[in-house]
Amino acid sequence: MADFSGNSLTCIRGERVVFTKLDFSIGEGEVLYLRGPNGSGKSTLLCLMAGLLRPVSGEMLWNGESTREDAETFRGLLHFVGHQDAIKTALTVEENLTFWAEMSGVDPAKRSVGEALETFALSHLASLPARFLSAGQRKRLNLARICASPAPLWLLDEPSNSLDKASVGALRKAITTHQEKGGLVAVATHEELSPDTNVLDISEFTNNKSAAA
Amino acid sequence: MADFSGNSLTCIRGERVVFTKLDFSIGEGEVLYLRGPNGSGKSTLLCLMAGLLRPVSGEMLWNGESTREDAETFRGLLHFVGHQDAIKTALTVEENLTFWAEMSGVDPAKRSVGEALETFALSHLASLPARFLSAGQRKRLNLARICASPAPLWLLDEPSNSLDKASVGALRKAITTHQEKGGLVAVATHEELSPDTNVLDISEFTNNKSAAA
Amino acid sequence: MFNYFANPTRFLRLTSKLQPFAMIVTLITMGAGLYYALFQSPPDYQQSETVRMMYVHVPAAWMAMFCYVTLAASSAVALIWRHMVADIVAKSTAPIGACFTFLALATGSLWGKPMWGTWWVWDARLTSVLILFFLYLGYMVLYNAFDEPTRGARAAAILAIVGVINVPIIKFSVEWWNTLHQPASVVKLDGPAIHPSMLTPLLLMAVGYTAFYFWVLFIRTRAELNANKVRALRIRQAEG
Amino acid sequence: MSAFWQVFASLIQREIRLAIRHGADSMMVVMFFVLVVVLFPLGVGPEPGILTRISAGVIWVAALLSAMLSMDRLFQTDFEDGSLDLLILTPQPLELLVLAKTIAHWLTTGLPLIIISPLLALLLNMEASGYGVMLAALALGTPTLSLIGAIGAALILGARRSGVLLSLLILPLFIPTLIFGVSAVDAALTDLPSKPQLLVLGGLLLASFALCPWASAAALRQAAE
Amino acid sequence: MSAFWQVFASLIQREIRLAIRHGADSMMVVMFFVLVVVLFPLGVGPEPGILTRISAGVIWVAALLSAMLSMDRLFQTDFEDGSLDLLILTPQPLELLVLAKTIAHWLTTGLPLIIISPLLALLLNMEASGYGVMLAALALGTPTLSLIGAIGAALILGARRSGVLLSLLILPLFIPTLIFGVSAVDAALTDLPSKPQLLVLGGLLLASFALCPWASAAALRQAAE
Ligand code: HEM
Ligand SMILES: Nc1ncnc2c1ncn2[C@@H]1O[C@H](COP(=O)(O)OP(=O)(O)OP(=O)(O)O)[C@@H](O)[C@H]1O
Ligand SMILES: Nc1ncnc2c1ncn2[C@@H]1O[C@H](COP(=O)(O)OP(=O)(O)OP(=O)(O)O)[C@@H](O)[C@H]1O
Ligand SMILES: [Mg+2]
Ligand SMILES: [Mg+2]
Repeated sequence: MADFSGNSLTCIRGERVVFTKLDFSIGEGEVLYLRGPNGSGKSTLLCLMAGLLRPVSGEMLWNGESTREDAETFRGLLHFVGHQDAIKTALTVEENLTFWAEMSGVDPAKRSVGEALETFALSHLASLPARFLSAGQRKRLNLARICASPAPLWLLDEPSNSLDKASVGALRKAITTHQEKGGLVAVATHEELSPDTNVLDISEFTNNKSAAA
Repeated sequence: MADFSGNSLTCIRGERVVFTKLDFSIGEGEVLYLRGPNGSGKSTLLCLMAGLLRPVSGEMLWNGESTREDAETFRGLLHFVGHQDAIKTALTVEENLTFWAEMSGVDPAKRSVGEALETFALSHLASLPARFLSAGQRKRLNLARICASPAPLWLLDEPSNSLDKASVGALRKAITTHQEKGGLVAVATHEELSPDTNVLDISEFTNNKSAAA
Repeated sequence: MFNYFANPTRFLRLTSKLQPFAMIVTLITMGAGLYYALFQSPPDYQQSETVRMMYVHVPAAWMAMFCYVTLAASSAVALIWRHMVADIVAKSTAPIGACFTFLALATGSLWGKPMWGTWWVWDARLTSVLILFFLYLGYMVLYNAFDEPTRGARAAAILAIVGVINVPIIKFSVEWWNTLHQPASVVKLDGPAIHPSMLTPLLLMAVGYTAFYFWVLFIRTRAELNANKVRALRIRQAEG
Repeated sequence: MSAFWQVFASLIQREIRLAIRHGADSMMVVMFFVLVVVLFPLGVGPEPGILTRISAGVIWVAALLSAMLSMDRLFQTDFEDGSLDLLILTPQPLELLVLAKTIAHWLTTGLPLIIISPLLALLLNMEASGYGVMLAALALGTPTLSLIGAIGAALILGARRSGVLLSLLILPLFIPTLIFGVSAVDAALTDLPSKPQLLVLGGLLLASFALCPWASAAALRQAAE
Repeated sequence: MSAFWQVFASLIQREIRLAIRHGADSMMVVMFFVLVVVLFPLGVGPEPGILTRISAGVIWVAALLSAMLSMDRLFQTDFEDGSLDLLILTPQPLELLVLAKTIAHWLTTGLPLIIISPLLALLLNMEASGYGVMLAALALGTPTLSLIGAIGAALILGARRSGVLLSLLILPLFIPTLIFGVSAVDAALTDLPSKPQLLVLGGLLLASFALCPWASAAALRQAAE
C-alpha cells in the first residue's frame, strides 16, 4: 500500500512566502490535481515533493516514513517532469530516452524504451537528432521518459503544454494505466485531463498578499 | 486596408520538406488560426511570416507589396511571440518590457508599458526581478510586450501555454481589441481561443511521409 | 560571365572538358620543372644544393596565397548573389589551399634547419603563413560545425572574406618588419632579380602547381555538384 | 533619426545594466586577466630580468585571452533566450545594434582591464617609461579586439561546441593587434619612438570600426535564419 | 552494485558521445592550447634563448588555461536544460555522478592535450631531456585540474555573484599543480632529479580525487535548490 502525504508544509522562496500549512495526500492509484492561478505555487509544490526544494517547516511521508530519512531510496521511486525538458539536442531521440532509463538505476529487464516511444508516437523519430524536434515533439519525448522505466510516483508539471489532441489522449491513457497499476500521480495543470476526483487548490494555502506581490 | 498574404510557400528545414505550396491570407481585423498536429509546421510558418526563415519558393505580400522589398519597414509592423521568451532574468519585469518597447522604435507617446502590465495583471510584479516569475507569469510578461507598443501584425506561437483561466481571458480580450482596431493576427494553437472563423490546417500542405519522418 | 556559370549543368559540362587538359598540363610542367630543378639548374654559391628546396617551397607558398584569394572571392560571390557554383568552388578550394599552406610550412622549416639553424622562428612571414593555415582550418571547421549545411556555408564565407586581410600581410611582411626570411625577388615591380637558370624551373613548377590546383578543383567541384543533384532529387521526390 | 539614437542608447544601457546586475562577466574577465599575469611569473620563475624583458608581452597576451574569454557570450545568451530574433525583428539596422552591443561589451570588459593594467605592470617589474605607452596601446587595441571578436561571436551562434571554435576563428585575427601592441611598449622601453606602432593600432581600430559591424550583422542575420 | 557501475559507465559514455557529436570538442581544446602556446612567443619576441628558458612554463600555463576554459560549461548546460535536476533525482550518490562527469571531461580534453604537447615543446625549442618528464607531469597534473575545476564549475551555477567569487577562490588551488608541474620539467632540463615533484603531483591528484567530488556535489545540490 503506497501512500504519499505532506503535513503542514510551508515554503519560502527568495524571501517570499509561497504557501503555508499545506497538507496533501495521495493514495495508491490516485491522481492529485494541483490547481491555482499563475504564481500560486504549483511548480513549487512539485519541486518540494521531489526533494529539489526543502520546506521551511512540515514534513513529507512515504508509506508513513519521512522522505528525508532515506532520501536516496525515495529518489528512486519518483519521476519528475518539469518545465525544462532535459533534452540533449545532439543526441537522437532514442539515445536521450535510453540514457535517462539507464540513469534510473532500474533493472534493464524492466525498462521499456521502445514501448515508451510507441506510447507517445515517437517511434518514427527514434533516430532523429533531438534538435529537429518541434515544441510538442520535445514535450512528448520528455513524457516518454516516465514510461521508459517504472516508478510508483509521477510528478508532472503542466504536461499537456504544446501537445496536440492525439498526444493529450496518449498522456491520459498513460496516466490511467499507471493508476491501474497502483501508481501515484501529482499533476499541475490548467487543463482538464480527466474527471477531477482529487483536486488540491493551492490558492487556499497562499496568503494572497505575499503570493501575488 | 492592411492585408497580409502568402503565395505558394515551400519551406525546407535541414533538408526536410516541412510544407509545400502553402497559401494564406489575413485581412484587416482578421485572426488566422494555424492548426495541425505536433510537428506539422505551425511554428515554422510563423517564423517564415516574421522573416526569420526564408521560403525556398513562394513570396509573401503586405498590402500587395513583397515583404522582401522593404524588409526594415515590414519588421517595424509586426510583433512576434515565439516559444522562447526573450526575458532577461536579471532585469525587473518593467525593465524587460520597457526595453522592448524602446527597441520597437515607436514614438514614446504611443507606447503604453503601464497599460500593458495592467492588461496582463503584472502591475504588482513590475519591480520584481524576472527570475522570480513562475512559468505563467513569464508567458504573460512576454505577451505584454505586444501590447506595450502598437504594431498591426501579431504573430503568436501557442500563446496560451501555461496560462491560467483568467490570463487566457485577458489574452482573448487583447486579441479582440486588436482586431477591432483593424489589427491582423496569426496564432498557432491547440486550444480554442475564440470561435474559429479563419482556420488554416497546415497538415493539408505537408506530405505526410516527409513531415512525420 | 558568371551568370553563365551559375548554371550547374553548364559548369559541369565545362569542367569535364577542362579536366583532362589540366591533368596533362600538370604532368608535363611538373615533370619538366622537376627535371630542370634537380639536374639542370646550378647549385647556389651560398646555399649549395639545398637551394633546390626552393622549387618546391616557393610555388607552394604562392599557391597558398592564390588559393586563399580564390576562396575569399568565390565566398563573396556565393554570399552576395547566393551563387551555388561559387559556394562549391570555395568549399573545394579550402582543403587544397590548406595542403599547399602546409607544404609551404613544412618545406620552409625543412629548409630552415640548414639555412637558419632552426626548424622554426617566430618572424612575421612565418607567423602570418601559420595564421593563414589556421584560417583555412577555421574555414573548414566552421563549414562543418552546423547542422544545416547552408548555415555553415554562409558563416564560413563570412570568415573567409574577413580573413583576406592576412594575404597582404604575408606578402609585405618581409618589407614591413625585419625578418630572417628573404624578400621577394621574382614578383617585384622592377622585374625579377634572379638568374634565368633558376627562374625557368621555378616558373615551370609554378605553372605545374597551378594546373594541379585546377585539376583537383575540377574533380572536387564535380563530385560536390553531383552530390547536390542527388540531394535536390531527394527533395523533389519528397515533394511528390 | 533621434529616435534611432534613443534605441542605440537604450541597448547600451541595458547591456551595462545586465553586466552590473549579473556581476559575473566583467568581474570574471578582470580576474582572469590578473590571474594569467600572476600565473605567468609562477610558471617562468621569479627572475626579474626575464620578467621585465617579457612584461609587455605577457600583459598583452593576457588582455587578448581575457577579451576572447568574455567574447563568446556576447550574442550567445540573446540567441538562446530568443532575444536575438526579436532584435533582428526591430526596424533598426542590425549593424548599429551590433555596434551598440560591442561598445557596451568594451565598456564592461575592456575598460576595467585597462584600468587594472598598471598594477600588473608593476607586478612584472615593467620600467616606468613603458606605462604611458602601454595604456595608450591598450586603449587603442582592446576596442579592436572587441570589434573583431564580435564577428567570431556572431559566426559561432548555433554551432556545435562553440566556445573553443570561437578562439580558433578569432585568435588568428587578433595577432596583428598583439604584435603592434607589444612592439609599441617594447619600443618605449628601449627609448625608441613608439608613435608608428600606435598609429598602426589606431588604423587597425578605425578599419575594424568601419568593417566589423557589417560582418557581424551579416553573420547574425544568417544565424537567425 | 553492478547496476551502479552500469550507471557510471552510461554517464561517461553519454558525455563522450556528446563531446564527439558536438563537433570534435577535444580537437578544439587542443586548438586553443596550440594557439596560446603560439601566442606567447609572438608576444615575447622570437629570441630562441628566452623561449627555451620559459618553454615549460608556457606549456603549463596554456594547459591550465585550456582546462579552465573548457571547464566552465561542465555543469552549465545540464543546469540550463534541467538535466541537472534529473541527475540529482536519480537514486545514485551525486558524488559518483560528478566523478563520472569529471573523468569524461578529462578523457575528452585533458588527454588530447597531453598527446599534442610534445609537438608544442618542439615549437618552443625545449630540450630533449624534458619531454618524458613533461608528459608524466601533465598526465598527473591535468586530472587534478579537472577535479578542482569541477568545484568551480559547480559553484558558478545558480548563485550568480557569490558563485563567481567563490569559483575565483578555487583558481588559486590550481597554482600548486602549476608550480610543481613546471619545476618537474625544469629540474629534468637541468639534469636534476624530478622525482620529488612528480611524487607531489601524484599526491595532489590523490587528494583531489578523494575530496573534490564531495565538494562539487555539495555545490551542485545547492545550485539545484
Ligand atoms: C616555415 C618556414 C617558411 C615559410 C612559412 C615561408 C613562406 C614563404 C612565402 C609565403 C613565400 C612567398 C612570398 C612572396 O611571394 O612574396 C616564400 C617565398 C620564398 N621563401 Fe620562404 N618560407 C619559409 C622558409 C624559407 C626558408 C628557410 C628559405 C630559405 C632560406 C626560404 C626562402 C624563400 C625564397 C627564396 C622565396 C622566394 C621569394 C621570392 O623570390 O619572391 N623560405 N616563403
Ligand atoms: N531546425 C530544424 N531543422 C530541421 N527540421 C526542423 C527544425 N526545426 C523543426 N524541424 C522539423 O520541422 C517540422 C515542423 O516543426 P514546427 O516546430 O514548425 O512544428 P509545429 O507545428 O510548431 O509543432 P508543435 O505543435 O509541436 O509546436 C517538424 O517535423 C520538425 O521535426
Ligand atoms: N527562484 C525563485 N525565487 C523566489 N521566488 C520565486 C522563485 N520561483 C518562483 N518564485 C515565486 O513563487 C511563486 C510560485 O511560483 P510557481 O512557479 O510555483 O507558480 P505556479 O503555480 O507553478 O505558476 P504557473 O501556473 O505560472 O506555473 C510565484 O509567485 C513566484 O513569483
Ligand atoms: Mg508552474
Ligand atoms: Mg510549434
